[in-house]
Amino acid sequence: MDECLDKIIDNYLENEGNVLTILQDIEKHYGYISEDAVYRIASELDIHPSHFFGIASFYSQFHLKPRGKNIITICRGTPCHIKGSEKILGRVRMELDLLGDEDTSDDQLFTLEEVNCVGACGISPVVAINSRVQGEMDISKMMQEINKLRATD
Amino acid sequence: MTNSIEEIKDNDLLLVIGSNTTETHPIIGLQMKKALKKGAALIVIDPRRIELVKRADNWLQLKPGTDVALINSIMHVIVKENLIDRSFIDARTQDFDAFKESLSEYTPEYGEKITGVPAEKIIETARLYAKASSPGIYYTMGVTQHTHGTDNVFCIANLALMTGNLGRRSTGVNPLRGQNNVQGATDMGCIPNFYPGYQSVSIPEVREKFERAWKAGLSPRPGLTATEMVDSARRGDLKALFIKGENPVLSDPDINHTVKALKKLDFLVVQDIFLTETAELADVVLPAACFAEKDGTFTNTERRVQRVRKAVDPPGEAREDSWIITRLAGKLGYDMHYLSAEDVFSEAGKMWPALAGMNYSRIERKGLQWPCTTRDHPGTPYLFKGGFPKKKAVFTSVNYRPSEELPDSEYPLTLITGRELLQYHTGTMTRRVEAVNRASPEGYVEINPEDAAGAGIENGRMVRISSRRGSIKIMALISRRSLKGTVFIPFHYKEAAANMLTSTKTDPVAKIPELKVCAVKLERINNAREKEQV
Amino acid sequence: MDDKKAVVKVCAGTGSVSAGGGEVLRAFENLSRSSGIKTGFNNRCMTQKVGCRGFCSRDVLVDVILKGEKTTYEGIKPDMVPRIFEEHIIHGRPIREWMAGDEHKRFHSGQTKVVLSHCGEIDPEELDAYAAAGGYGSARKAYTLMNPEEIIEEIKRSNLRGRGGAGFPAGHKWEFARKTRSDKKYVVCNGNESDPGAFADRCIMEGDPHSIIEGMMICARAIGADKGYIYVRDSYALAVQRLRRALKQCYEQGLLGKNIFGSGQDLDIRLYPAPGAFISGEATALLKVIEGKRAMPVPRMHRTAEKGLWNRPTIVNNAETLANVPGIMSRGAEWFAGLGTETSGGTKVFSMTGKVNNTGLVEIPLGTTLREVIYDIGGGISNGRNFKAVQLGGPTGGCIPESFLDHQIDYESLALAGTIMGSGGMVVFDQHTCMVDTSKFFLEITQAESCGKCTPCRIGIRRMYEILDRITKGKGRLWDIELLEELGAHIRTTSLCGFGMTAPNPVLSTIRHFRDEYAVHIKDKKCPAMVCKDLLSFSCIPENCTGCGMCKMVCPADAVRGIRKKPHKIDQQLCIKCGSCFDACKFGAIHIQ
Amino acid sequence: MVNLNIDGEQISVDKNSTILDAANKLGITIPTLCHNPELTTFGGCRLCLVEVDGNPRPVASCATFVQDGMQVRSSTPYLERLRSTNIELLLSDHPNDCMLCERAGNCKLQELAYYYGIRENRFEGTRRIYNTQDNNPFVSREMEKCVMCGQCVRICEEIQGARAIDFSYKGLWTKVTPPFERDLDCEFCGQCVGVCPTGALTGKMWSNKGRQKFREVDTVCSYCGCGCNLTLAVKKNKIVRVYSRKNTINEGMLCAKGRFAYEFVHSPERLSRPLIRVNPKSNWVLEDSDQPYGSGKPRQRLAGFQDFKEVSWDEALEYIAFKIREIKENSGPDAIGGLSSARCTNEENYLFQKLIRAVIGTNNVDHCARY
Repeated sequence: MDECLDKIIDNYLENEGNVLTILQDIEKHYGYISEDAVYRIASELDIHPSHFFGIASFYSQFHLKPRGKNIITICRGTPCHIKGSEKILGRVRMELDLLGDEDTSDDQLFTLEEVNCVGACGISPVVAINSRVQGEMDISKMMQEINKLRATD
Repeated sequence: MTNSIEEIKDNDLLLVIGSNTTETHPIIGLQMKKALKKGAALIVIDPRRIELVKRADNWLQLKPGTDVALINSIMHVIVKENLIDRSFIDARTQDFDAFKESLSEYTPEYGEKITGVPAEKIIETARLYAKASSPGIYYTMGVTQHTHGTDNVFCIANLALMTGNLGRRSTGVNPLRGQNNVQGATDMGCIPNFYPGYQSVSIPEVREKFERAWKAGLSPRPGLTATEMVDSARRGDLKALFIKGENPVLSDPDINHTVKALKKLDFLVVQDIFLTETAELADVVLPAACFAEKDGTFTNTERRVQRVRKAVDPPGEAREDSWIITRLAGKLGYDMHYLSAEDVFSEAGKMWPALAGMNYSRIERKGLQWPCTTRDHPGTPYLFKGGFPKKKAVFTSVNYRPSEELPDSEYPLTLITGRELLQYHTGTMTRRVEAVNRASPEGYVEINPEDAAGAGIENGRMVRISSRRGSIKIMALISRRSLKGTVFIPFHYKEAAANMLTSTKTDPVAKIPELKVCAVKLERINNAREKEQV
Repeated sequence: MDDKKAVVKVCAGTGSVSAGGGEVLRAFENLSRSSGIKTGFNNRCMTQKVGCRGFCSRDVLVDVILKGEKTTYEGIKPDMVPRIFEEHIIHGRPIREWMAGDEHKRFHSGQTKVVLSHCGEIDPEELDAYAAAGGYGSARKAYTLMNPEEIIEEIKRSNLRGRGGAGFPAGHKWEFARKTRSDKKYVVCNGNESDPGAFADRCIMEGDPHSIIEGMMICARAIGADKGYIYVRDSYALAVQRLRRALKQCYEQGLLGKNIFGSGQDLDIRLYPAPGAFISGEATALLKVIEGKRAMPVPRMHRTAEKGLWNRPTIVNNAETLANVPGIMSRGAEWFAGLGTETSGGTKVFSMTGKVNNTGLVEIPLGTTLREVIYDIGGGISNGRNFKAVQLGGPTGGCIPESFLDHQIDYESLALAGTIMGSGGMVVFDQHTCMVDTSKFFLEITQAESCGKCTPCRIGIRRMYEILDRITKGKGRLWDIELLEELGAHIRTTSLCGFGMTAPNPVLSTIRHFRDEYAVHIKDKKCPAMVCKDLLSFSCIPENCTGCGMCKMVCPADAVRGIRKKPHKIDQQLCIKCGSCFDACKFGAIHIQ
Repeated sequence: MVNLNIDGEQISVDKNSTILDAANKLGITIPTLCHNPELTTFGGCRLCLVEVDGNPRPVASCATFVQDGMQVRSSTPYLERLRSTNIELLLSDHPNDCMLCERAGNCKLQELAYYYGIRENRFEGTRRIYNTQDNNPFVSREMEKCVMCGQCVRICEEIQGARAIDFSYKGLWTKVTPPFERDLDCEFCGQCVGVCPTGALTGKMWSNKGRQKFREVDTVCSYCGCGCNLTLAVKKNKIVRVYSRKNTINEGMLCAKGRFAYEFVHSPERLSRPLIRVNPKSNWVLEDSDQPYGSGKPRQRLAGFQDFKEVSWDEALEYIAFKIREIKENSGPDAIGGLSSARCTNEENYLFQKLIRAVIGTNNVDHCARY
């Protein structure tokens, strides 16, 4: 953990970094914006932590809570919407038993996310499973993928 | 202060010595931040990594009590690099050559050896200060509460004089007063050697003037300072003491000494708003009114006299101090009769020309800064514009003397005492505010991580700190704010009173106790909480 | 191109990579290597990765160039590679049935490739390839033969206008920055590409990164900047990777750094990969992000060209705008101006998606009509349905109905039609699209993406979304259309930045052109396009139902009741109106009302 | 200097002025929520819109520099409708809490709603609802009432330099928070409370002490030497809140002590009658006295009081006069000393040293200048 922080701080100092780059590094290393990491880096660099939170909470890309083992990202861009991404989304939420604004399944195996566009509109609807982009998705393909991931756990 | 608070923002360099300004004078701190925003340079001279250090261009982390050596070596560099203001020195000062001579041994390297501040930083500071066009020096008790406090102040004055950095807007030497009306209490003659307006009690003509006005015979002997009074009481010479709105038990050094002295008095009167630790030792306690319950004036650190107004009635039979004093004078057979607070104010103005131009209606909306000699005088935002009162300012050569009590093998650490942001002084007021107590509930000793590791102390643990005079139990706060080898304790907390430890050694001239340097040791103890867990 | 070699080009844009482009490329490489051992054929065959070719609906696209003759294959999967290799490359017999057909030709022949001319043709990862195509010649010319005023004059004459949306003339912008004195100036490439659905900038950054760098170099020369930033959303992983590589190559070749082309001028360009947020594309917000702050726009009391990044003169140009610059410098302002209309020169890249036959990137000269784009290049509406509307300019753009199809595409006429050029998103809707639902969809995005600073945008857009939401749920009130119009106009008038000023566009434009559709939703509680599911009901037509059970199987809510081989029933209480049964039924037995 | 015309009145102002500055100079009031001349321009509330001839859209007067020959209209039915709609939007995301709000009667939003006569709201919809309480001791933060004027964020960063709070999240859910929505943990200067135009930020100690019909008394802070000007709001002989006016030497800024630490004035522990010792001075040791301060107990029940009895003023003063005379006679005036107070007024200090010098006859008078 400490080594990780040192690396992030070094990267900041060497590469004209800023709060955003530090947050990107924290997200990369921890998988979410760890409060503890932010506070420690903030005190090390004398930058107030509020600066970090203001930016971290702005972007959907930064996660303020730890996430599941597998990340399912459903594209909600215009073309995907037209081609039925909402149906896939609803079905996955049901499958993972996500209620209200929950995004991570109780077994911490899956986190479901929405993204505005992954830029592969030609093959919509698009779903990224652990950052692997898969086009022309439908509900049955989606269920197969989820079951595959469950099996490998 | 030679200058006004409002001028701070136009400094192009701030030299802050022994002042944790953002915590102890937050609003002056804001003006400093304004100056920094406008591009001013900041030099901080402080053993602690105070908040201002974060914004400083140069931080000189000196060993406590080595100020003279540090400033002398800075001045050595200024002389050596010929950054002095020759025309100012010639026109407005005297004794420069002898003074210059006295600096010769204070090379930056010698300075480094004594203060622990790298020579380059000393040189850089000298250049920054001497080359600035409107630098301001700011200091508080970190400079004065030493056995060589007067020397420190002389050094600072020398520094400003040799560079001609006095007597201009946003340029000067500014001690920041720590209490709302220290300036006023001193102005009004609550000091043993001066009548109101710094008029010496030992000059016969002055004395006669006051005797005539007050219709009473006055003593020609300068009196005792507060610290001397306590010593005198302990010796048994001083028999009676009348303390008004002070809590020397907690604020004076070496509490055991103070308590013994006060107990030895035949008669102690304490007039206050709460039953303070000092009042508990009194023979008579008189209930006074607080600031919101009376009319009058306060004089702030920039010499601005401002109106205090009564907002609420005092509780029960508590009375304004002026009511109490005049009644007591009456009982003692002296007729002290005033119609109002302004009546008293105008009498003070008659006795001291610097105040003569003010009356309540002139300061109704905005206060005036003394000197204000006539009714149309606009007040004086900064001093020494036209010259010094004694025509020529004198350079005073001073030599470095170590503090009285240095750390040794038995007491290896240096204790610094001071204030924190939320609590105030002996806590008489702030510790009766619930919100403040929630935010700053207990005393602590700030320990450098290395020292803490050496003593096997974790953050939050109760420790015992002892000096030759006493010892206290206190919570450890491990922090890089403190220099290795020093610890810091705020003196607000009676249950962990820093002044149990401090020494009563004083400066020979100003009689200021050396509250910023004494030797202590640190031990870990098993605290009660821990025992319960076991 | 040496005609002795066979060259295989595999499309390597994001769309293609997700469709298996990487595997296809590897299959070619492996075959080439293994066959090389056997036949010594290796030298004649080289494989290249090339950038996006724009025709994304037919990925993976593969070009085989044999003896100077190019054959394009479409829809290639890795298992198809051996046959191509065997028959085409070794034996010189192209495989006809896999070749891209008329659609492919049509898609490309209607276009005028200027910005995209390199994309799909040269290897974006090699500086040499770019240089071989004339790259950095314009920059050399700008640094060695021209003075800044001449460059600005050239850009002004070319009528190049900002491709990021507002269409401010680039030359004028540069002139402001040129004329402002400062110790430091900046040039910033805006590669945020806020608009979900648009991917032109991404394709340029992936397919021709050097053209952007060269454009920035020329701009830096013109305004006197010595520092540049390429702001790109970090989710464009490939673009980030290619730009990083391109910058590294430039530094290695001395094209960036100190004393460029011996001119005495320095230029340092940094890549700034930032998380994507819609508002980051707004110039003042983008600059705040580079300064390390929240992406919140600030009032434009000064032009950014005069007081931008850290209060210094800063040119913020869109990636596409900058990529146009080298071409203008090499082929001349007159050529570029001649491509477009009187007021805007050059071409514009659109990302055409939605219900058209051919989706993908389309580069057309400004002044082309929408009909030409949608019907000639796009090949018309898919599944033989009817055109309903086209949305231009992304979530803050407007919808244009059929009556405007013959209008020219340029900044002025689009504004007249109630939309904006934006960053070139173009979504085509057919008759099965509900315009209320579409508006609601766009506002759902914009209400969440508002930075929250100004009142009308933060609260107003959310309120518009809520009104649309209740309309699509059958709870609309009679005065809601007027309320939307008033609120929309209010937000447009009073918002702080361009985002708020354009965010009501989808609603205002659809109300303008499809007012009846709103009215039907509100008064009759019906969705004519059968989209708003709260206004629909699904039922089973017993005469058609064979009781096959498909609907029962797919229903996620267990709302279908019935026993095998008997007509089924849909429980209206349980039905979540997902439409799965309708899709699954092969007998037309599901009725939607 | 630049000449322009606002609402038919000609004015000449510095070229770096905004239209709003010029209007203020003319005494024309343009409503704002986010404008603060001490802080950087924000341009968020969109209330200060004005019409400028030649501009197709109204412009924000706080963020538009004057230009020579500008013709400005600060109030037209069109502008007033835009302003009214913006207020209506703000109110659609604001709790209906004026009945209990500490700022009722002193709230800019309430005042604007009143001025524009907004009762029905056409835009009712989702409101931000926050359930978590901020448990810091000083500042009550009801962020549902926040209108996102950003003055608190700016003053915290630009004046106080603390950056304890920032905007977080986005869209309707944008909120001003401490990092990670923890409890506010800062210098508690309350500068944010001082600039908040609504009831979002108030002093925790203000609550339920009364919110209107204050008597305002201008005075000076009794803590450090800065001499900040305070305005005490007094109701029923109690200080109920403290603030500072803008045109003071401290420019309206205060610190935590000046702004929030006034409760001691009304502490039940205050001395209210003279006391005379009846028991001998005990073996008083500091460390073992664990009587905490601020226990809230009336003074009679505190330890320490049992050694004293309450007496009348006359009795106490007679006793003191008697003892002083006695000691003066036996040991001379220099056996008596007086310690005055840096807490007290100039007048009291003057009288005190006069008492010691002229009445008792010694120069043994000092105060705590040295601590």
